[in-house]
Amino acid sequence: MGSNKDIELIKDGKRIDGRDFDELREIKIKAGVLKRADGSAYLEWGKNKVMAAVYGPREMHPRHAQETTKAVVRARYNMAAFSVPDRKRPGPDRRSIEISKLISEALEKVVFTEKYPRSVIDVFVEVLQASAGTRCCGLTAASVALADAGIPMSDLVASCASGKIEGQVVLDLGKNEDNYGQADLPIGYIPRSDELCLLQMDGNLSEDEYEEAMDMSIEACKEIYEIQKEALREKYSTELQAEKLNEEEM
Amino acid sequence: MGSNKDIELIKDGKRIDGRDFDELREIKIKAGVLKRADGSAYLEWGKNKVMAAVYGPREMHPRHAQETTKAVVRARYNMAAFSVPDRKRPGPDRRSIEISKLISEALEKVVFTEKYPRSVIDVFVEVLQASAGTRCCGLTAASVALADAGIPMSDLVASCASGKIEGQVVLDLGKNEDNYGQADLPIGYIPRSDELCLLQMDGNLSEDEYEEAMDMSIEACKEIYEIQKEALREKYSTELQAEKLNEEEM
Amino acid sequence: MGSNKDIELIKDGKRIDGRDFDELREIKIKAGVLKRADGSAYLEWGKNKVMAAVYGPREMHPRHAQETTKAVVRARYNMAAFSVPDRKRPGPDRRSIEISKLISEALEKVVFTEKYPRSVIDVFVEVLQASAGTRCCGLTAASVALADAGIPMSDLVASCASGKIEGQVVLDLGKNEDNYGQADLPIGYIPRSDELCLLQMDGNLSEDEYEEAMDMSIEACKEIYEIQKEALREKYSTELQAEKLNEEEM
Amino acid sequence: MKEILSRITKDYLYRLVKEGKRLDGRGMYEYRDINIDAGEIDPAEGSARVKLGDTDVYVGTKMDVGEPYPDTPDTGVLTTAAELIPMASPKYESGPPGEDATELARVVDRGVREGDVVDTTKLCIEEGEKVWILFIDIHVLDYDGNLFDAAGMGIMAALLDTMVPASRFDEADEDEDYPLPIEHIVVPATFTKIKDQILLDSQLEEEKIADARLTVSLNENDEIVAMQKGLRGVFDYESTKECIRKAKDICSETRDKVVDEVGRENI
Amino acid sequence: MKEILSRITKDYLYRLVKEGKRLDGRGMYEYRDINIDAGEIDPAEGSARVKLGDTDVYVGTKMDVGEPYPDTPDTGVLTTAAELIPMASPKYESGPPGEDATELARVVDRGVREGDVVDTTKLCIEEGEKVWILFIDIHVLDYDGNLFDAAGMGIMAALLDTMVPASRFDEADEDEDYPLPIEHIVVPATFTKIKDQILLDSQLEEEKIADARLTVSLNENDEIVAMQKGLRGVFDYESTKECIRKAKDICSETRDKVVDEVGRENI
Amino acid sequence: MKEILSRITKDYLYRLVKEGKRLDGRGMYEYRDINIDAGEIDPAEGSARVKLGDTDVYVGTKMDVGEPYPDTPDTGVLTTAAELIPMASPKYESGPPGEDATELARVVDRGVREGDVVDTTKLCIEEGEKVWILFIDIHVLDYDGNLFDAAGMGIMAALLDTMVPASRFDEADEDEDYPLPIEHIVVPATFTKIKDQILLDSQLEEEKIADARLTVSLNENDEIVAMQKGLRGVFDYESTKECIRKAKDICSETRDKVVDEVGRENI
Repeated sequence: MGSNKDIELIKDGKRIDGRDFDELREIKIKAGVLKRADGSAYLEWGKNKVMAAVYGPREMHPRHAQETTKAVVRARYNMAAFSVPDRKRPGPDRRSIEISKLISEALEKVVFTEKYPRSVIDVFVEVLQASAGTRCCGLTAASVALADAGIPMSDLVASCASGKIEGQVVLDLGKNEDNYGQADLPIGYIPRSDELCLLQMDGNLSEDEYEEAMDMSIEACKEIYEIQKEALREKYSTELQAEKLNEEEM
Repeated sequence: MGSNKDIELIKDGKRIDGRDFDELREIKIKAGVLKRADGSAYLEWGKNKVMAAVYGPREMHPRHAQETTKAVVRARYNMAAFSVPDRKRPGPDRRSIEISKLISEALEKVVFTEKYPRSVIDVFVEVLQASAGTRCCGLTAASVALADAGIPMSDLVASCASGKIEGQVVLDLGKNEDNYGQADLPIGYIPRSDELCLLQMDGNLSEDEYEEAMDMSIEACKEIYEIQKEALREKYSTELQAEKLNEEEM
Repeated sequence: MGSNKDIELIKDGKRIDGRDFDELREIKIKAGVLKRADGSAYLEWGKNKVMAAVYGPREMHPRHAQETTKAVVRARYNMAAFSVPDRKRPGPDRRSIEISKLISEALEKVVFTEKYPRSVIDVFVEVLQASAGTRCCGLTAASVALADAGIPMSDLVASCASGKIEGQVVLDLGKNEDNYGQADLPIGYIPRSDELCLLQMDGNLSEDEYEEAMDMSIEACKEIYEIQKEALREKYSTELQAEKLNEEEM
Repeated sequence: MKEILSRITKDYLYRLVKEGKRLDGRGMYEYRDINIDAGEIDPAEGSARVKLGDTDVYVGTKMDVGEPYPDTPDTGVLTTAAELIPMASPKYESGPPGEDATELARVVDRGVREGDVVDTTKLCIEEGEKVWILFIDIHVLDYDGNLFDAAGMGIMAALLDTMVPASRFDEADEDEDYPLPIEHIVVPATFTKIKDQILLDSQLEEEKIADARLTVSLNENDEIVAMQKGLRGVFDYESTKECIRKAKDICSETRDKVVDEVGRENI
Repeated sequence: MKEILSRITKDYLYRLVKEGKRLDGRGMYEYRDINIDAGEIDPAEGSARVKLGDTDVYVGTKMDVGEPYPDTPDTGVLTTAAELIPMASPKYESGPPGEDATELARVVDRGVREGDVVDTTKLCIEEGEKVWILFIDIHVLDYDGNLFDAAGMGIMAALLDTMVPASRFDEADEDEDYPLPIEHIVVPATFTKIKDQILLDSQLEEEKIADARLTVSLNENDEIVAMQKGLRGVFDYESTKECIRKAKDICSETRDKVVDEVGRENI
Repeated sequence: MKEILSRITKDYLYRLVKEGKRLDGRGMYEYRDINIDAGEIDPAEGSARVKLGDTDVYVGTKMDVGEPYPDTPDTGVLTTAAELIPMASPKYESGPPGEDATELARVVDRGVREGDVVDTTKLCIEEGEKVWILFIDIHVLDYDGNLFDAAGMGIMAALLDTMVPASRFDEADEDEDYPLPIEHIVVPATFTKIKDQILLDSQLEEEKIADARLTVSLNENDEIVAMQKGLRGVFDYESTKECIRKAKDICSETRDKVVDEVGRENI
């Protein structure tokens, strides 16, 4: 909610990019796109382009950060220097430190960490092109990458934001809506258990608006969940086909 | 001494704050003020407000800094960002690195470090409000905090500075005297053994002036020593009273 | 290669400092000049003044950088703050990180590293006065320092650069030639095996010019090799003399 | 580094919580003793010390004159930093702020920023050239749980206590310093979830066994201006609604405490 | 940290190389599949993604207006940085660029700088006062060998793709942004020496057993503009000549690929 | 990291000291050979190399034009840095200055600053706008004890050797550079206490068993301008007086040595 300039964000009951109030931007996810990583996922969400990769479970360094009874999920969210209009200086800033912490915390709940004591599961989120909502992109892609890495999980985490523009609660803020809107409410949602593993809000919401926004976000997360599962199915079917082809060739 | 501007520091045989040449600013010390720390002391000295805390003896990290035959006394002197007129940027600067080293060295002499090989005794000095003489405040408060932590010691260290303003040797420079004076001579003094465990000087002193200043400082340290002991006595008597009350209630 | 300003670098078939195209600046090397280091060499090359020192083989810290089958040669190239016209800020910059890496790699080839598993051989190069070609100075001095430290080596490394000014290939660029020339080609050369252990080029060279420059550099390295050996001989003869004197005194 | 409790202590604490009880006998939605002292630090433009039980936090503000951000040429700049100094807890280490300090600073900063607490447009001196820079520094001396609320109250009190040092920067005649322009009073309420029980203002031992944390910051109109879920556990949607409902009364009381202490009503 | 192969894999690789064969059946001087996509990143002034087999590198350019260096008051400033992020390889760690990333950035930077790829004199806006600053950022997502060539091609493509954002900085009217002035097309060819065999574009496994590396950057006139020997092994003089000769044909082909992809001929 | 001596060496050293003897036969208040070479470093504005026995220290000065501090608009800026590079001792490590280097720099800096060695008011070019910045860099190449005195003499010699580079900064015509305005000649004398014995200029082995260190800096009028007690031991008051008395003769001699070497009398 950067600024309060008077920018028209709603016209004729539609948003400036033509979306309905409860409409997501287009989301595409592809699992298993990197060779070196143990698991990976590439996501495009509106104009966002985000890569997530997973390494592990592997030995935790430094040792004093090991936990004796479980694995630690350690996410690192990073923006490429060229991902934003004003060049982002390389290295972590306070914003990315906080987001990395939140993504780590949101993912740990769905991973069966107790299977891998003293280990770390590293999750890397690289934002290649940023256009509002990158933490939701990162969390959504990261849970696909975890599954792609074969990490045992109770469920995927789906993530998305809703917010308020010109007094209207809307889903999945676009870039201008984020810059000139009145509230932003990103969540991370675990569909099977109906729980919130990420929840932030800033701006200005009444109690009623909060509920309207949350209802919208939770519905959207269920949609996103389907896209995540589809990405994983496609990856496996490709692999199966590849295996079949191999067998036929033999 | 910071600057040579012509500022009147002595008027009618008195200093600008009304003190005599050999008069200390008011000093108040309270021992045992923090819950988490093993020992602590809060000190007000003129307009200075300083907190000291002690943790340990505890295991020394990193290991290669351990000493096999004794504990290391490791002091960290730090100024809060808001403790000075121009905001102090967080983190150690060269001045605080040097003061931390000097306080560590000054305290180690009175601690029976040989009782705790491979350990560290951490001493933290936080300056909340600074007004000339903070290193003396820190060292004075720190030795009370060490005693409050129950660390075996041969004596307390009392610390204070003398200096020169308008050619006159005076005790315990105030802020303007520090900024516009001609010399500053802080010492750390161990009353029982009559030894100097901290000694710095900068400015300009003749041999005679050095002796005049030192005589003043050593006398003042003896006064401060009484205030330190009183603070510890008060702490213990409060504790004793509390214990008595407990017993009566039972 | 810094700038393209029109500065006359060749006049009447000679270079601005009076040298022929294939002429080195004067080089002086003295081995064994520091007390603390295990080996050392001081080199003056034209207006360059460079000190090299060697410590080791000694235990490698941090441990995870140890190699189980051999010693690591770890060079650190550093410029003193006052070694250049515009004060150099202390600490490694990208240029010195790269040069340190190249010197490490160039030296490792001639050291019998397999004799000292898990060890490190530290090589420190300090540039006290810089005047074009400091990496060649550093590498040349460092291999003398290694020999002075008694490290077993298959050969010394000799290093020098050639380049192009005003379309003419010349040896050992001086400061202005470096600033206003068209190409710079530093090499590290192992005389006995006739191999290149350092090779960099930047600027603009045709294939023919490359060969002309390399021929020049290799010849020059053979000259430098003799100066290196002479420096070591002188050190040893001085030591022998000293020993003899000692014996006579006894 | 998470602090560790013995098995026995943990079991005892879980049992207490299950019975709806707390270590110190408080109610589930009751604060420990709150002590706020504003204006104790002379060199600061504004300051407040907050004691929440044994948790002890200083907040100080400093102001400087500087350039505005290019995209907001007519508004002052606000920046919040937190230091979890090793004095405050055996688990804190020296060095640059870690992720805990960063989260603390950013969460309470958002309460102030998104809650429009300070009218930053009034901190413009010369559009595009000169604005006031407001530094808020949180200094934790004793950490006994719930830093978020202690820091949040402290910031609000310190801001109310802040005088813009216009005369020191030659932007006004002497004695023409004026109070920082405040638009809204925002305070946080931080809830902790232990198993299925939710409680306010957890003290250290309770924090150590907590599954999840939820901070809700409200302004004087009961509008939500910032929220943050923390820790590795989850909340269900219903519980978050319940926390918001509870927060209304809770924040109303702490808002009054803050305003009373500073004694500044004309905001 | 050098990555380690098992004894058996190593021996197998050495045997292959000795027989003049490669793991994936390529010829000694043959590239893996090269895929270059320019212009994929909107916020960048120019961008390119290069896939060299499974090696995956993004290069983006950003431009800003700033002051020139005092000794070159009439030329723009060019700066190259590389990040070997831990996503790309299990051996990379978070933190400031290490010596590998620094060497990579500096070698490809020299190709651009010493090869006069960009006409930096045209990046002067006001002599001694205002020039364009060009940032080139190399972001490696997947490291499967030969980063030097992937980054080198990526930079060349990204530079050809770059539009100077004159209108955004009020240095021109809207829609008057113009292509970055390019003088030369420079690409590197990186050779690896394993025992006595020299090969182009080594993939990761080959790199792991490599003795030495030689990068040769040529421009469209077959002039050498930058060279760098890497790793702890050596080259003999004759081999370096051979590499330069081979590089002429190789670079000619990759130059064409880069220019074709970007579709910009008027340089 | 303190360097460690074997028990036997220690005992031997203690015995020597007790008998009033030193390893190299010197008297208790006698320096090792002092060699000062000024002006050896061309790019520096001034420089000096000091060898104190085998201790080998370079000091160089550089000057730049910059802004004064707001509270001293009419005086130049002086800044001293020391690097204890790992070349000089097996115990030094690469990286930013540690507490030893910081103490060294600050103690000798205070000698210069508090002793009014440089007339910084003459380093003002334009009040409040432009002043000379003087950088003093201490570079230790070989550490064999007593860095304080080596660095202190080196700084004094380097300052006397310094020419203000006015022409390079277009603040004067060519050849109108002038000597740095020097007001006082200050040198330190550093005493070491081993058990009850006090000695001057301890070499490394003596430093290793030292209890305490006392540096006294005097000017040409025998005025004390800086003092510093170091290490974890103590001094009694009487000993400090004795050190000051001894320092008068000692500093007088080293002052002469410094001034003679630089050959500049017109200070």
